Amino acid sequence: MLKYIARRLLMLIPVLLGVILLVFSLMYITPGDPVDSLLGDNATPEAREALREELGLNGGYFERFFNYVVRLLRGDMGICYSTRQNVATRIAQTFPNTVKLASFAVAFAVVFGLTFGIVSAIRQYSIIDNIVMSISMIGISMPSFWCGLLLMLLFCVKLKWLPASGFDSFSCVILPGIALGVNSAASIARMTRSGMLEVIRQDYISTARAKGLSEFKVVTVHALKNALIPVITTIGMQFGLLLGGAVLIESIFAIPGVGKMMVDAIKSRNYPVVQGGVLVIALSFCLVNLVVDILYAYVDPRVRSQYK
Amino acid sequence: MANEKLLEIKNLTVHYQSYDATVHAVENLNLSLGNGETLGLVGETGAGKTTTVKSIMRILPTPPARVVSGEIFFDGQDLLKVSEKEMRKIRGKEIAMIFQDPMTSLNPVMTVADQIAEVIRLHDGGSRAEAHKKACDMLELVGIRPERGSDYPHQFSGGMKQRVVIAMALACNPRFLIADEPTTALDVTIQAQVLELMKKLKAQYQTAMVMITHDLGIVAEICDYVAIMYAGEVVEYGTREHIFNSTAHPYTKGLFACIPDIFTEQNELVPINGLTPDPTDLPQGCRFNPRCPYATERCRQEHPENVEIEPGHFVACHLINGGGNENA
Amino acid sequence: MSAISTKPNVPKKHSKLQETWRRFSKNGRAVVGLCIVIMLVLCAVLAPIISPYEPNAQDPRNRLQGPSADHWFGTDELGRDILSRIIYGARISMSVGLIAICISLIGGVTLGAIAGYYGGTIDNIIMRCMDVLLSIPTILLNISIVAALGSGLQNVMIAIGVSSIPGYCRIVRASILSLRDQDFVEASRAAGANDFFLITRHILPNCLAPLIVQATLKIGAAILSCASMSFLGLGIVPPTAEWGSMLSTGRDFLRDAPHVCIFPGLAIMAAVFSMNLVGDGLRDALDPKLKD
Amino acid sequence: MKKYLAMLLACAMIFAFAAGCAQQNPANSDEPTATNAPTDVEATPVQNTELVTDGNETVSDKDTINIAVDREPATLNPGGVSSNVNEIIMRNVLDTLLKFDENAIPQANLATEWEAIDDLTWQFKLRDDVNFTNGEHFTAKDVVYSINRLANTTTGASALTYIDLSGVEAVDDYTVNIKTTKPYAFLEAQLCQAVMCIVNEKAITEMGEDAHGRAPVGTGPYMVADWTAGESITLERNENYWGEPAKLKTVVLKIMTEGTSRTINLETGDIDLNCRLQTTDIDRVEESSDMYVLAGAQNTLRYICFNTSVEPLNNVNVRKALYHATDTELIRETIYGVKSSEKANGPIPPSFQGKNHDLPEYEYDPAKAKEMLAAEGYENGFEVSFIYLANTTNNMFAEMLQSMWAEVGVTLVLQPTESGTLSTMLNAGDYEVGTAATDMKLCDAGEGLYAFFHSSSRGSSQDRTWLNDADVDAILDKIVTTLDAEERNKLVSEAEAMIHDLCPMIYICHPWRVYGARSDVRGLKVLPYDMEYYSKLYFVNED
Repeated sequence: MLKYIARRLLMLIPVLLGVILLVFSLMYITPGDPVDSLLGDNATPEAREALREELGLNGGYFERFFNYVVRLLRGDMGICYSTRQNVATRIAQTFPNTVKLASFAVAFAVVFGLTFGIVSAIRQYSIIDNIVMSISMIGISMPSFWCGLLLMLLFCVKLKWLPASGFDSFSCVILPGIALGVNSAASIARMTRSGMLEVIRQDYISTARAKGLSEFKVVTVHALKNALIPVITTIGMQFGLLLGGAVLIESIFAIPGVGKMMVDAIKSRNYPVVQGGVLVIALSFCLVNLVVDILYAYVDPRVRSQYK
Repeated sequence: MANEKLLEIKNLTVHYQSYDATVHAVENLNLSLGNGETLGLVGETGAGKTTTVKSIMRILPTPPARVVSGEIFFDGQDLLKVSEKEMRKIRGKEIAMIFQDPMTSLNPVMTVADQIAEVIRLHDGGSRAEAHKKACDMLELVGIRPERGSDYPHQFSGGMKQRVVIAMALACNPRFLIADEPTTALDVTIQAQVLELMKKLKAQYQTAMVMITHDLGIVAEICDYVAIMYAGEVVEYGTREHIFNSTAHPYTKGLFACIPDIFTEQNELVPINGLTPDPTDLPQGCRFNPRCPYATERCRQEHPENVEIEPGHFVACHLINGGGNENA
Repeated sequence: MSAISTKPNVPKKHSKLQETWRRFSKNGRAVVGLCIVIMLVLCAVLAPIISPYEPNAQDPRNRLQGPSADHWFGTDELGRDILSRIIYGARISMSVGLIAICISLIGGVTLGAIAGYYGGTIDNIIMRCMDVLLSIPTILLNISIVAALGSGLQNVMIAIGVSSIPGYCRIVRASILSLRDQDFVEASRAAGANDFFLITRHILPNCLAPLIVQATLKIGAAILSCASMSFLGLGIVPPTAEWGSMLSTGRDFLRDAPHVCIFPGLAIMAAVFSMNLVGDGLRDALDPKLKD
Repeated sequence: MKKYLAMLLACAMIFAFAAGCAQQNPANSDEPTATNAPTDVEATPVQNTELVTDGNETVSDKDTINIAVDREPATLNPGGVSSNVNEIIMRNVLDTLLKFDENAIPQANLATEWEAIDDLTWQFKLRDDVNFTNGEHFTAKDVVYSINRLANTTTGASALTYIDLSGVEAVDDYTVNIKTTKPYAFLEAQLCQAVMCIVNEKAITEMGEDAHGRAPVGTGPYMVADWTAGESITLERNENYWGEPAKLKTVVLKIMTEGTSRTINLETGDIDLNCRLQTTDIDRVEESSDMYVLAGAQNTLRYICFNTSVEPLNNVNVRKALYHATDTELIRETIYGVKSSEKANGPIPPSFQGKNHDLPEYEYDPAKAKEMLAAEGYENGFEVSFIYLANTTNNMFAEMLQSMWAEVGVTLVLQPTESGTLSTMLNAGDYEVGTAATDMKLCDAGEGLYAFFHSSSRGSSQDRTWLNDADVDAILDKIVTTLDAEERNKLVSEAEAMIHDLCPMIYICHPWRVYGARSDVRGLKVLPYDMEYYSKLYFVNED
């Protein structure tokens, strides 16, 4: 198993390098110059030149890319143009918020997704199954930002139960988490349902029934364990998608997360923050996928024996 | 009490209600079985064999399947009237079942010992360790090294998996075992080992058994009584000797004609022409008449009754009841 | 267990279409989806005729009015009629959806075909590039591309098109790998067919079904990405009526005039919803075993 | 059949929910529109910069106030990237030598008296009883260090354009000389700027720039106790403050970028003071009994600027025609709100000295505009691009302008741009029509006009019109060098008239700063420049 993990980690390197190259080039060809947005008021040309030098904006593409990568290897992601803090601390401040938001959303999605999926699989072709499937279809197509706005309208503006912005207390995470989690809950529900339907038809389920197990036990112990295996991969993928979706939800609920920081950084041409942010997000995305694959092997004995 | 029937099925009728048609899977079937006896249930696919045994265990998939009428007395108790909770106590304890395809009848994500221990703990109680130990004993009984108990199903061959299924079925030494074509999915050599094992265990535990098969060789080797099913009905019932030596019903004869006989020089087997009837609209009168070489007008009109042509040997065919069996 | 037919189902085009339509029309949900899609396309095409007002006609005096008799969906922050803007918005969304899909189909299929067919280092390089694209969340990728190329309709289309190339590339590569060493491919290669002919004539038709399904589902996703980008203020340049930007401007008036936000959101959802329904319907109709 | 039923049921639920929200809304709020029914536009809006009370209130012992600000400062070091929130906090934590009073006249602060000993050098006498929060004693050395330090900060260097660093020296512990490169009438105003706050060398060297930026050591009434990124900044009272001690012990500045949530938190009482009440919520706050609104003019001006160096905008008649084609009052009323802005005519805010109050008005008259354009040979109009910072208000602003100018045949191509690119294009003059809201920081009309319209300031971030007119330059040069205020003001109003005739800009309005406050908050006074004295705030008991 360790050999497999090592190999997967090694394969990460080229991908991350590719990510850095792609984002660096995109930022390089972006018009507009961050110095201007910084030196707003009547900056003299020399001050402008001095700042360009300090931020390392002179020099050709390869030169800048080369010393960016060299500094990166030493763990220095460069400094954020506006606050002059180094990017690592900026990300360290904001990344936990996005992770908190994404994990709440995943938890919400898994809990609701699984329950709805299982219920509609057991009660197939009943009215409940149809309603759940229609709602999950709507859930998938509902834009997360619009859903966020509706929730904010209902719970913050009209009913004033939950705070509309900020991120200090737990109650601030609920609404954005749900808004972010709706899409994933819907797709997990559909995935669980088709997984369960697939499993319930298997012979070992009738064996289990023939053993005299109660319907509840048959479903929870035997059917669910087998149906969950494909669902784990979707949960892993959902976590990755959530990192992307968080960008929108954070800008609605004004959550100081990586997504919002990235959008502002792209707008104000804050290159190091963009590059650092995308790198961290891509890295966590790949790590989550790796964890999911390992989990997959752990849960499914057939796969585990291949890796032993 | 000795010849008191352990199992008695009285004109059982089961239909499958699909979207636009009803499938008459089983039509008022009558069967009975004594303690320790083995009944062979023979018939082509779609004759309703699996539906019958599943209705005994009451694990028919309820939305489409429906038991229209009939009673199933087991040990004097009508299983169809019993509450679900009560039924669960019987399943696995009193009646056990072995399924056809060993490849898929074991849960792939649970160790073999756990799956056996599960049924033991369910019915005989005891701690987890005791159940586990008993499960290993069962594995040893069926010829599998106990330490392999912690392996997963995918690490066993087809034959070994069937042994595990048998071990699981007999874990709570049930009084009645249903085997739904246990060896069809196995190749011949493994088949012989598994049958040998079942015969040994049957003798050791005095378990009554219903063996579903379409392989007459197995019937000859292991069954005391034989019931020939066709299109949801028992057309001929009798002891092994009756069926093999004094075959009466044309369909049974047709079945035997399909097997190459080692002693006679035959260059061509005589197949029964045609296919089993469409269960949604069964033919009038005797169900076999479209394919029966001796079908008369009466066969096409009137449904034949079950007649005891000799003690313990019943046949449902006008030919036999009406005229003599000159062209048997 | 039905024997897996080695004979490829290279069908007569005609009957396959009919058969697909027969199975598709039996599926109730898919038909509902198709009706909504047709309605949206009609909206887009006949916008000038059916929209009650000029989309950019401003009337600041009575702005932010709730839904009323003469303005069914009410008016927005500059007094423009929301219903007409949604109808015109359909044009943007539909065209973005379709053209972005074409870009990603062309890109994805060619890359997938090359990677799948030739394998070896090319395959490795292409797949690593796809991994790179896939490991960056699509929304961030789209934003960076638009920031680099500048906002505006056709840059948005390019961004969405490029960022969904990996999806198609993987499907085509997977089906090519499975078909490449099938007998009929060997046979036609033996008959002297060159690679291009082989790929276009034999291999691609066989992975048509998953591609069509993925395309319909992805149109919905493209509409959603376009809306999200203009929601962040990076997509379509005002004053063109686009659902995402309407939703974003409506945000400031959420309290007093929620209808400014609600109706564009509903329009986005309806479009994506119907596309998903059609996609699901097609998947069941085209190839039942594709049901994930 | 069941499938259809379930589908329709689900859709119906969603529509019902959506319609419910839309319907329910008009019912409960009495007027459907955000800003109330359009009052007759001409009525001059009434400014209420301070709450007048009947005086017999008892001071409550509540000692913490929650204030909502609309953005998070990047750093609190003088010379860092600045926004108005930065400057407000800096002025409450650090001190400058001089300080503006209510009508923007520099008054004593850390410096007690000062005088120009010759036309290039000023001498300041400093207070001798001031200490920094880290215990260091405040001396002239700190003044010299603070000014020299600005030379190598991101935005500080530009504040030293007129200061000759070699001439900044400490005569003794409590007197300091500051020399200017040429006679400069606005040094006093410059020393009131937040960038000129006095910091302590020992503190900065020990803590390092970054750490100091997040918890500056100063001499002000408050000091930064805690700063949680993205959430809040907490200020504690500086117990040994040299001046009148602050009334409240703790001030919590909560960062809320969304206008709607600032108002909601004000209503629920989570915050006591909302420093940026959005225009759409003014009526709601005014009507409720437990909140009140304060609004006052600022030194900011919202305008549309022509790049006078570009075809066809270099033709003054074309510019005048476009001014006539713009209904500035409708824009002001729709976007900036009648109750939170004031009509503008001319670049100088009305409260400033030297403002010329009888400038001719370019009234809204599309027919006249069309005529003038035809006279200039543009009868079928022309196309011109409009560049602005991309946000929802500006989008609305741009779309209104576009439809107004379309009526006179001028096609306006909208170019919403990000802050990064916008400054580059504006500074490089690579635009035709633009919009911005710059403010006259030094609160002195003369300096403002110089920075806006003098040909030498082209390319700077203040000059948006690229005006290049000899006699305008001449009068502006004279203004900057005349030290006598009286004469300077006369020149200023004369210059404003001359510039107004060249019509380089369309003046939309002077946006006001609008505050929403809980009914028990007292001591808030709206000042014409970005300055809030938290030390004066206190609570009263409500009977």
